[in-house]
Amino acid sequence: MEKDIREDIAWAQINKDVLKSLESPRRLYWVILLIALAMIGVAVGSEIYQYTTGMGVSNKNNSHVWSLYIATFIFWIGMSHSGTLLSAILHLMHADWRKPIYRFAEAMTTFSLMTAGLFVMVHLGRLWQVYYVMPYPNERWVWPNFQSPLVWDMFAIATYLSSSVLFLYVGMIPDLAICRDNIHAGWRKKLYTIMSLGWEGTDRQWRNFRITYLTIACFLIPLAVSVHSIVASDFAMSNMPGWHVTSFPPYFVAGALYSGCAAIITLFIILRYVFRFEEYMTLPIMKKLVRLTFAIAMVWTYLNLIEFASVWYGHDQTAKDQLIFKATGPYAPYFWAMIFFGSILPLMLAFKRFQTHLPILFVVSILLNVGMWLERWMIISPSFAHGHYPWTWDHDQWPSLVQWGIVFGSFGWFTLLFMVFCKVFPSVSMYEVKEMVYHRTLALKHKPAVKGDY
Amino acid sequence: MSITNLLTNWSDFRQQHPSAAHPHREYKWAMSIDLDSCTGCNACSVACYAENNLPVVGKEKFAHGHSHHWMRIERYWDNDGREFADQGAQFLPMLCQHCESAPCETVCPVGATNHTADGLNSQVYNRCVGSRYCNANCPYKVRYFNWYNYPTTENVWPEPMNQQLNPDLSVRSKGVMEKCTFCVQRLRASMNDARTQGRLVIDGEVQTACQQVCPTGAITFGNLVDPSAKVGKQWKQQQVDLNIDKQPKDAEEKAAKLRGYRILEELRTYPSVMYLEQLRESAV
Amino acid sequence: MIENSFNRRNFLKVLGWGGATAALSGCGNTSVEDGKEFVTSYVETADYIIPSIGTYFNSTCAQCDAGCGIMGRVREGRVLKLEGNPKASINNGKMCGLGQAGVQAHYNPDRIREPLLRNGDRGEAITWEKALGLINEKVGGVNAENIAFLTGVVSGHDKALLKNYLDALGSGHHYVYEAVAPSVIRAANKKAYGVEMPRLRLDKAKVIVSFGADFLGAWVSPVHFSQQYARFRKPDSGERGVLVQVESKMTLTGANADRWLAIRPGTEGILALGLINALAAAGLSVPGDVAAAVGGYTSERVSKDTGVSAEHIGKLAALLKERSPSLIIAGSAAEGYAHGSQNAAAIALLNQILGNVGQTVEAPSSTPFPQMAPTTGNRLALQSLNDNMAQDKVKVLFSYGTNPVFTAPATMKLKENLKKVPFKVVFAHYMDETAVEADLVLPLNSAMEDWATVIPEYVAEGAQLNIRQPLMEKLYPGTLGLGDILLGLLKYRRPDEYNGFEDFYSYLRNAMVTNKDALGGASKDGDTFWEAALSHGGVKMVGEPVNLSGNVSATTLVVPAPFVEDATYPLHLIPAVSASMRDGRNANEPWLQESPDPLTTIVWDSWVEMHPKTAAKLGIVEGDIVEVASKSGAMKAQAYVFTGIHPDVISVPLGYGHDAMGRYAKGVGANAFKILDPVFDKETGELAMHETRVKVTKAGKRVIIVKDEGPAGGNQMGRKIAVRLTSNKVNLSEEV
Amino acid sequence: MNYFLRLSVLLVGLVVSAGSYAANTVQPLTTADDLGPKVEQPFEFPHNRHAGNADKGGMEINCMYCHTYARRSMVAGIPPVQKCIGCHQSIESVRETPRIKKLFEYWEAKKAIPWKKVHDLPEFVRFNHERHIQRFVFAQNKPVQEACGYCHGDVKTMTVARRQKPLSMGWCVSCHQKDHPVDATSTKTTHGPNDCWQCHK
Repeated sequence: MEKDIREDIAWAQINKDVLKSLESPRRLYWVILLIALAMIGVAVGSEIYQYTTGMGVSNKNNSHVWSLYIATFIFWIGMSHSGTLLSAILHLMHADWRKPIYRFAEAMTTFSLMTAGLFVMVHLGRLWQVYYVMPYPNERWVWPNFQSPLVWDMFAIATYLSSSVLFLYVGMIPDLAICRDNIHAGWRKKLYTIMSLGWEGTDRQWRNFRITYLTIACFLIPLAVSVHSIVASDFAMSNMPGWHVTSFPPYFVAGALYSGCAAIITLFIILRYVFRFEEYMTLPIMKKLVRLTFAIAMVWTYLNLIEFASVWYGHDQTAKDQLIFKATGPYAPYFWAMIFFGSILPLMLAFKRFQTHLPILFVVSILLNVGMWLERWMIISPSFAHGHYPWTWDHDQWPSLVQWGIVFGSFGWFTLLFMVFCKVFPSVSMYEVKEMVYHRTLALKHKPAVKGDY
Repeated sequence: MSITNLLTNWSDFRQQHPSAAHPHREYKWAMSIDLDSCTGCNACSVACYAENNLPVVGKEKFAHGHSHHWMRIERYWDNDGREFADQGAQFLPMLCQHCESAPCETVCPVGATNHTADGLNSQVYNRCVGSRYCNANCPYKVRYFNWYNYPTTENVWPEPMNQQLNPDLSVRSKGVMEKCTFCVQRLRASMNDARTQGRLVIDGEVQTACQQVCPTGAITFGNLVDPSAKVGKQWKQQQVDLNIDKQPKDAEEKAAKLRGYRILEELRTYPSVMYLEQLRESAV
Repeated sequence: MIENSFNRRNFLKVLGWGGATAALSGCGNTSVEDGKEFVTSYVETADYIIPSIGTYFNSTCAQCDAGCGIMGRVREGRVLKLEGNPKASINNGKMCGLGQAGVQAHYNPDRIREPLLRNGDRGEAITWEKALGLINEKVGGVNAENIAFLTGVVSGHDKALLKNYLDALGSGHHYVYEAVAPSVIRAANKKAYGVEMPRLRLDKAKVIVSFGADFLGAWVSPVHFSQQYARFRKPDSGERGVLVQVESKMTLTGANADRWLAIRPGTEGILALGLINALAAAGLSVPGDVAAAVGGYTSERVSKDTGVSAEHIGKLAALLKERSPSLIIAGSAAEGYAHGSQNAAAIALLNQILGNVGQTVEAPSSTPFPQMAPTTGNRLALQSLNDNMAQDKVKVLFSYGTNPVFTAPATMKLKENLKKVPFKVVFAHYMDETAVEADLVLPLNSAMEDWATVIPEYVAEGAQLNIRQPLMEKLYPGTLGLGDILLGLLKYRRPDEYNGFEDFYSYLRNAMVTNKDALGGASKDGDTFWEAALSHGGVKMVGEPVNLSGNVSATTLVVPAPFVEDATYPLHLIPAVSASMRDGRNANEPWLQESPDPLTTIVWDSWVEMHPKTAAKLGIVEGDIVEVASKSGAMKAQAYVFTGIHPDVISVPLGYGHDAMGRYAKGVGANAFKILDPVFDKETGELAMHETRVKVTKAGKRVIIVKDEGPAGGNQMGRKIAVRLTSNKVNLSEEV
Repeated sequence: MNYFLRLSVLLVGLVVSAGSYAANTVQPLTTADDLGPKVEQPFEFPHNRHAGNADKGGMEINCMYCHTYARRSMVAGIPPVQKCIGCHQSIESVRETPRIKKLFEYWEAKKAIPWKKVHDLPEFVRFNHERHIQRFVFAQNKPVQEACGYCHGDVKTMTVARRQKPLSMGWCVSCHQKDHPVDATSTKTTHGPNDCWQCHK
């Protein structure tokens, strides 16, 4: 039996362990940070080139107008969903095991959203006119087109980003106060002082805090579902064969949760190793996480099959052709890789021995996300390559290095944000871990515990 | 435009189903192309380059699919495994179909592509942000994106070639979508003239550039609302109704067939371009 | 229309009106700016000049020799677009892509801007006085016999002036050369009908059988024929005309045929005789000698020789018999062989038998001014010039309107022979292959800056004289028109006669107005006549109809048996004349390079067309770079595989492969003229363009062909996109 | 710190309410007069002297006497130098003033006067003078100076013309949304076209 969080761990110990992660980083940290910066440099360079020369350098073309940018945009948006899932849904369901891991999951949500937002911009042909998409009273007297799913996207992402930042921040306030109290000088002191908003831990503060946190959590759940549904409607609402599928919204949401969970596993393992969080990020938690991932993987697989089946048995011959093309044409290797990574590989997770084997999980979780990225790409590119109009088919299009560079750089950007976060803010929620330990102790004391009797 | 205005006139700002509330009163520009007359000679395409300031992108960019032929001639073979294409080719001039219910219009985030009162599918370059969603949603793929800055950095019109540019319409810079406009600059000029004279545009008064040059006169263009216009007579004679997506005549079994059809009509785009089927003699 | 030359010139001046120039930064700055831009106004103006409104001027197209009437849209002193002149009887307001690209010839950045005199490898800019003086000095220093003037098709006052100049020099040779011309057909027509180019009435025919005449694409007067074709397809009677195209490589016309018959190369004459035989068998009354002469051409034999199935021969004969009148046209595919004359004669005989002469083959009118009638060219002219140059008989050579260095086969060694000519003057728009060899390059006005009169070879109705007038002020002060140059040269030779004319314009106007009675302007005064002529783009003349005479003698007509196989060079090369590239003189106009070839949809390159069977045999797939080698040379190009070609044949388009000329033409594709074998038509001595035998080998590289068609090729993949119907299912007479 | 928190709530509320008020104001924000910068011209053309009211020393010349293309073309046009000379060669009284001397210098050199554009719309906007003049001056019988003044301001009181109106898109649209009588006598009204392609092509 793996070791779960100890009931007897002292609260001061928790503070100490977690705060330790905020101390001066080791050299490796800087190395990784530099690599991340270099990756960002590649992306920025590519973007500057693309911005000044024109979108053509990305090697998209008139029959293939979208490519990796949109695919990666969906990927990052999708990844952002698990944070909400872990924090908000599991919070409402009182699943205690989320407590040590939800903080970084939420941070991941926020940062992947920030990355996704960049892709919308990178994708635009006239980035400098992006403000046309926003509804604000202007001298032109023109509104954006509220019918367009892209405008919904804009609203959805903006709302989701602001809400998840708020959720992350509100949830951190008690911990920020702990940080404030444990640090005596310097910029950090000032930062924590301001950010903890005068938290003193009074009953009234706790009560307000609980209500606020609960409210935001309740607000976030439908929002998260709607965000990816809206992103799905970018496709489902269009008439492209391969996109025009009714089941896209749940399919996208499932895919989102799936890739998010896989990413949490990856980061879980990294943080546990780097910050020595074995005490908190325990294997039983991992086990639950893995089982959750497995379940979602199967849901995703099911929805995938539904999509294929509805296309196959539907009367839209064009869509069927498109599906056959995807599975047999030049995109076939990527399509089958997606099926393998997305549906076959996760079957491993059903086996107990893999559920806690961290090295394997680390690799598998990354591969799952590769599969999910491929899934997004397989939604975009084959549809363009083989759409309604045979004359303009283009089976040879391949993204240019500029596109790959920007996609590559986005991972650096995400890493950078995440690494900075881990060093500035506690990546494990101290007060919630304390609560968890406290509840467990209580539960042990009253052996035949009655639910809710705390 | 205030919010009150937006809310009270909401229906005006929405795309309506073509057969719904807003019939065309004065103008509905439409086209018909007789594929039996079209010889595939490309004159229309060159006319379009001349009239509409289309950039010549060169071999490399053409290879990458960055060409700008608003009017493109497609060539189909129908020889199903026979040794020779012994009934010739099928040429199809493909241009923006100016759909009454255009898939591109609903998806543009900034409303850069709209339906005008005279039934055109407009594209406003200066409003376009380049999301390219319209192209993604266009089943005919007749929208062309400015992948590069052709007038400046690509220098597509080196001095003095730039003097040929038509001042009646903009030269597009990078990052905007463009497409066939039914030569809107000509339409607007003649509509303004007619308006000044207190009448409507007479059939034949305005021609699109492609129609004007077509050596075999395969292209007919005009106002569908005008009962004297040839294009309207053709549509009527061919029993192609602008506002329905399945023409009843197609279901009828008749000895003498009508040639009129619209491409991918079943997608309910309600295109404004009717094609007349190509004919082949059966006696030889 | 135009009151005086001062106003006119003022109008033609390039002036930028605010808001009138094309907005290059069409999508840039979004705010109102005050006082940043200039708004320039005219100093003086005329009433008809309204800024932002285009004015139209009629002129004559110079892109090919068909002589279509064009209408230039002029705004703020710039010509913006060429449209067809609705009053022109040849094209009735219609245009082809080639013609429209004329505006790019005018604004071409690679035009030569001043006279250049050779100085080592460089051209040195000199003045016109110096250039003309130098020419006068050079022609004065040699015997008139040793002066050669090589031109393309010339007509009108240019031709008259040229003749006068040659006379003034004391004769001298005038070679009229056309790289791509139906010269054998002209000769055969002359025999069969008594005229070189009878009027073909496609619109009156109910069946057209075209033996490789690409009349919709590049043959004689395609825009005119296209209009007739439209009426042929959809006549008022509703009885749709049937087009059958017989050729070895599909042309644009072939692609529009109801039945495209792939024929073994060179056997067109056999098929024509076989059709006569079949018609006689079907009961058509055929003169006895003819019937006897064609008796051997049974449908089995013809089918075996030509590769056209007996079934199709039978059907075609039945159709020809049933539907009358018909029209049989012999085109470049029939004439391009050593027995081209016989092929053409056999085809003419078929016309004769079917009774089409006088029905669909009509008599043209003669022009009342034979000195201005067009001199059509052929390749024989270049051949004899070349021989003379080789024998050092040419001391001064003028070249105008042709590019022989580009269009001569390598076997002629024209470039080497040219070097033997001590003084070569080339009139050119661009530094093309011939201009590069010149000692003196004289830059020509573009067709949009020039005055000229043109009489096309093929006139649609009556006789006519088309006028080419400037549509805008010259872009470069250093260019001149041919007329002006000849006038300048004549002033040296015949000062008394020509010094009175300030420029070619005044000469032309004077010549026209003086002869206005013969030009249909008897009732008008000089100025009115001249202005009416300008605003119509030409004048109609009273021409005498030429009677069709002549006959094809069936008994003397011998059509040779089909080719024997050649083991080393197994394939026939068909150099294809495309509608936009023609002989390559317009290759530097980017619209033409970028408009896809109608059949292959290839842009910006040349290609080798072959049948899938041939390709399979040679192990070639689309995009393979192949080497096409004849006895006379080799070239490399990408392979394009499709079913519109006979398996014994490969085809390469002409006009590509310039190694000079300008940025859009240079280095694009390969030059198929170079590898043509020196085989000649036996009767006329013309180069037989289709006689070259080649072998094709893979050169090892494979490219992705740059073309418009996608990976689906011409397949509609089950969608209803371009639909085809059999014509008996449709009632055309009901259509609007 | 609680203080800060409360303050921020207040601030957010303020921004939201101000924003919604601004978005919902019935009067557009941009129709107020907006004086453009002074423009340096080759020499100062006194619009007030030519077009101004007689009691202020002007000659009340119709705008379209000089800007003659306005009623039949997209552009109003700057008159050719010929036109200035046409009158001024017989007005001896001002013949020696510095501006007229300059004018004659251009004329004698046959050079166009490099005027600067004062009402310079972005290049993708195509304002049609003809239709506006036809509608307001000829159909509705509005005084010319009033009709031109809708967009050009009170030019007759200026020397060198200077932009008075914002010429922003919203400003154009504000007028196009209004109902204007069809002609001078009719009670029927229509508004200006509101499709993008009327001005942007």
